[in-house]
Amino acid sequence: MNSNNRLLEVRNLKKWFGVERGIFKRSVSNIKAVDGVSFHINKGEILGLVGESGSGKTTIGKMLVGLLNPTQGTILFKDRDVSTMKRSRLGLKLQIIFQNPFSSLNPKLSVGTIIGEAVRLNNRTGDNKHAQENVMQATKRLLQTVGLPGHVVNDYPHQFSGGQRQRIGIARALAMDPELIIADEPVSSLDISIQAQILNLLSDLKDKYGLSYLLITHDLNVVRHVCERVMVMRNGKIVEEGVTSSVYNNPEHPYTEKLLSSIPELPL
Amino acid sequence: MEKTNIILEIKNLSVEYRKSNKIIPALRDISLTLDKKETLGIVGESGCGKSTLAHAVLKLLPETEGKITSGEILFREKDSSRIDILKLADDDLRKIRGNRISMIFQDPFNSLNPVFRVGEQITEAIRIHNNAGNKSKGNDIELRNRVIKLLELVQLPNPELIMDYYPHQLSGGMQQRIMIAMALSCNPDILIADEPTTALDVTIQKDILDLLKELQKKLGLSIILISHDLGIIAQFCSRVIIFYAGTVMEKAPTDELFHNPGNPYTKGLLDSLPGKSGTAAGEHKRLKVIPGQVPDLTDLPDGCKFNPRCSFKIDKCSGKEPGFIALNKNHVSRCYLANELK
Amino acid sequence: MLKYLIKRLLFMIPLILGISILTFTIIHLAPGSPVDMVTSMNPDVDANAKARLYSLYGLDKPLYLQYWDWLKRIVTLNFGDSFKDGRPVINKIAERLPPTLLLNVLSLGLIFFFALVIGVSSAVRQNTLYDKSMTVFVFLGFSIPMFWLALLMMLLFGIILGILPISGMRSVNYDMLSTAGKIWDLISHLILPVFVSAFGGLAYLSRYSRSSMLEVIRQDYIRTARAKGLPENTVIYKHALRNVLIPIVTLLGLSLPALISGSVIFETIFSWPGIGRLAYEAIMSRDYPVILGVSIIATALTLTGNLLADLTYAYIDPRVRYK
Amino acid sequence: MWKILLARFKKNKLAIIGAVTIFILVIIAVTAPWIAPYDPATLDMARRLEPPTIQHLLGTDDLGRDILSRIIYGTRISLLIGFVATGIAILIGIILGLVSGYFGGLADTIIMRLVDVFLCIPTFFLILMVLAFLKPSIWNVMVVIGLTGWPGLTRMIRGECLSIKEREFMQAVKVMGLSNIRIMFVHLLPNVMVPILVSATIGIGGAILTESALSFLGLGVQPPTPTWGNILASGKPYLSFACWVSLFPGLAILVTVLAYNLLGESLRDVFDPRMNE
Repeated sequence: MNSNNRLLEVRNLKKWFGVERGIFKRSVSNIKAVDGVSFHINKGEILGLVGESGSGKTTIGKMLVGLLNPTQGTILFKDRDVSTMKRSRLGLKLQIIFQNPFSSLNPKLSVGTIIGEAVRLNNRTGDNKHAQENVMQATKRLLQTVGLPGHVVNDYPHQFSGGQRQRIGIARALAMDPELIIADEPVSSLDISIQAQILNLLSDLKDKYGLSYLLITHDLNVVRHVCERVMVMRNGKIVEEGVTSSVYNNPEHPYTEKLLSSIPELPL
Repeated sequence: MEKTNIILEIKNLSVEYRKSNKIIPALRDISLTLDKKETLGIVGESGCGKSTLAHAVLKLLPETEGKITSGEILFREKDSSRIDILKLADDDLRKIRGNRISMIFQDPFNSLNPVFRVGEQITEAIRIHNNAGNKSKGNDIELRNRVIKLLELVQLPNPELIMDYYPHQLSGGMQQRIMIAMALSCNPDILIADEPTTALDVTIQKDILDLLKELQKKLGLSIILISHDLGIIAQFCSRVIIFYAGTVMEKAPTDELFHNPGNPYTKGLLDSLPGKSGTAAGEHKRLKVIPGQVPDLTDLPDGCKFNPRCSFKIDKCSGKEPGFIALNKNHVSRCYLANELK
Repeated sequence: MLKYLIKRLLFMIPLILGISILTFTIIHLAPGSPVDMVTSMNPDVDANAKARLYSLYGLDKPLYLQYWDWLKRIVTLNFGDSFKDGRPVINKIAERLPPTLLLNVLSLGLIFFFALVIGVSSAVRQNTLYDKSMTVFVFLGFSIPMFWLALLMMLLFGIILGILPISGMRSVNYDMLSTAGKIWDLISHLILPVFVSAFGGLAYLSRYSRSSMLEVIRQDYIRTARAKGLPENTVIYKHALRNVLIPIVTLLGLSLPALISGSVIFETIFSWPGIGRLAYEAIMSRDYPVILGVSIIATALTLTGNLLADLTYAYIDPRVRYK
Repeated sequence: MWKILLARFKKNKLAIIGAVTIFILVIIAVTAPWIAPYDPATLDMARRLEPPTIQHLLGTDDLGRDILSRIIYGTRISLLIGFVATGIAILIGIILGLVSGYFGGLADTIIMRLVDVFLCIPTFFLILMVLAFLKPSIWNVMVVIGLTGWPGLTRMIRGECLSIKEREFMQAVKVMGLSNIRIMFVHLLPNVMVPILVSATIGIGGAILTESALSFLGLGVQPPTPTWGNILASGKPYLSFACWVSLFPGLAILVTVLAYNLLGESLRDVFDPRMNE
């Protein structure tokens, strides 16, 4: 794999949460949420990150987009250390989609405001002649891209169903023209029939914009369907990593094997 | 179908919720039967009414909001007499609840009272149903032993210790085992499991479901397993009922449902599942999807409730709602085209 | 548990320091030196008292040193002597404290009991006429000017009906009464102030217990309790109530400052020989040492109340007890 | 969205009663010079402590002034104190609460310790103390009530912020790289407006009550400016034979404060119907 193709590289990433005790709040022990993780994501790739609750997968996602500071380790985005990038610049490259569509949109703001804000931010550095009207047009285009009619810009989040809200969240991420999207359990709180719609949308967007994804999930079926490569996480460490089909067919780590054998098989 | 084998029969059950002057038809005209010692699966998406059904069976709907508008829930007692749970007086209803029919819920942590020890919570159920009002010493020791036996039954280590724990001191999987022990404390005939593993990790989910399966064999339980996960249903249920928008779409034996679905909705659900074992991993082909959204119960379409999203739709689908059409003796589907889908 | 207690006590230190700074600041807020201000307005202050006051504050020293000296004195409970009668402030407070505690503990008990009864019963009958009347009733207590209610009560029971004493803690002939008579005398003096104080303090706690009851009865574990086949009374009064009680205990501690605030008003009206009235008299006659002493004592009382509430909370909530 | 709220508001009888009462009070305050039958300051020693008559609907006080007129003028002072004092408290509360809840860390620690300090001192006692040092003018009274009203509010706003901060939409805007000021005021503040509004409404009632208690104890707004509290206090010596002097201003306070409290409490239900359905 040539390194020009590398979009993101993570080296020995650690996040320890201190457990503070006593009046002087000294850390007496650490919860090693992420404990020395290294991996990379190539351009145009979907990398799966699976693990059970508490394995540290969400913590990795938050560190990548700058919501948490790593205790140790480096995150290189296109060979640049993200810790030296300003958050506003980083946001243009790396975006995140959340699990819960009901809390990922501000209930007090209209859809147009939520997405329009991202559109405006994105254009801040370029031409400033983007007037209100242009922002509105761009917002409507984005909504159509994610499969919603443009006229919903004046509606508020509570007027939408879970799947539709997830689409709005995706549109907000897209508005920043990102190259890598961290999708943290993007479908796990959606109904089965809606899950498939969103998974298809994500893969369409990948083809259309040449996006890459880090797909964080506990759902091994989703990973099997979507990801080219997969990492299995447990207790803050990556226990197995590889091409999805080979990991699924010949798991090497006993934990991966246990995980895979726990999926209820469909008689299909 | 052998009539005598039916332990629970629900006939034409309808439930409405009332919220700020809106009437929400949560369940419409549900009929189903549960055989002795079988596991019946109920599948559906959010808001389809599957949990409402579970609560309605024991009349646990929130008093001010939920109202059972019609129907019968017939429970066959050990002496073969049938009683309609909906017609029971409160005192008699309580003799059914937790005693003959018990339940476990989705979120074990919130389902256990945080301020009482788990042993106490189990004991309470036993005490209520055995009319063991006298708290004599011998009785207490007897009860304690019974609780320990139950905890052993659900395969918890160190039951003597664990029974004096508070819920927050246990992991999710252990909490659900406590819930199961509590549900089984009075040797019920029926166990209703409402999404019992949704809040748990996949490896724990497997342990819990295996435990339920084992207990069912051991104790001869009849189980209603409610889930949104078709995989779980496929593995643990002998028969499946598909819910959609408060009504039953299809009832069939599990194998038949998965291999020969008789309803476009069921077919759509099966097609939209990612990661089927047959497909090569990482292929990420587009999934076949059911278009549109899960319908709003206050604004249901005319005719078949699935018709706006259905790819097989014909004219009469939006006219009169179809009744059940039999594909065979054990397999019915609410679809005009039930027999022509293939 | 001991560790927790020590931790809590240690946390009180910065609080007390903060409060003492605040009090100290307020004294120096007054234009001019506090001594001049007092002495110019209060003819009772003689040269002696003035000198004492100067030494108490060490007014010639820099401000932080003044604070430090003052703090050292406060720690040894030396609040100086009252300007008014020259008695040590600490003695004055000591004799006024028991009546205030008696009054407040009684009304706190009443508030706790009735707030729970009203809160729980309204929650169970949510949106009925009963619930709505109780809402208006407790808000009436919350909205009524306490001193006005006190006046009306005095007018009605003391003057028009003449069945209850309207001021003080004891009748003039107290010493001549039998033991039973003494007890009744005290009770009859307590009825009006306790009622006024409790009625005013009822609203917050009862609304809180109502809404927390409403929240609790929607919890999954309540459904579990019903699914077990427990009678509704057991569900409400065992499973739900226990969970409602826990936060209420904490609030009880937190409502102390409001009660002490209230004491200032109704002790003045009912001429109750407590801390509140002492405070009012001191403020009106600008008796500095007493004002300071009372404010420190009131704060200490509040902190103790909070500590007790937290300890009770930790004791009754297994989630805190077994971490 | 507003339509739903309006509909819920209209259905809530207590809210309507509260709102209408407050509206009427504001009208009375604004039109006081026109609707008051007498000048509130005119003394008439010949007609001291007269019971309610046709000429003096609510009677006269110890200096022969018309009580109704004095209460009508008192409305102005009471409402003004309620609004200004609460305004000050809310402003401090919002700023400190947002900073504390949003930024956390050292700022949070300092602010919260400050709040603890203030919450441990009986507020009313503190107010009395300060007013004893300053001259109890109407401005001092308003400012002092306002300056002691913020700690509880700050703590509440901080709590709300903390829970909203955890919601994913807040993380999303952080990832987008919005400025902290914009996140705080555009994304965070609207989500804590409801509890603020409720507290503000109830706070106005509380401030009016506090002022009346201060006036009653002689440390509020000073006579001859009529406030409900000092009219009431002036009647205390004559309670047993001229109870109207104290009765009517007390009623005015009760009705006003009750209206604010009922409105505030109903607003909670209007905005957060979860509890009521």
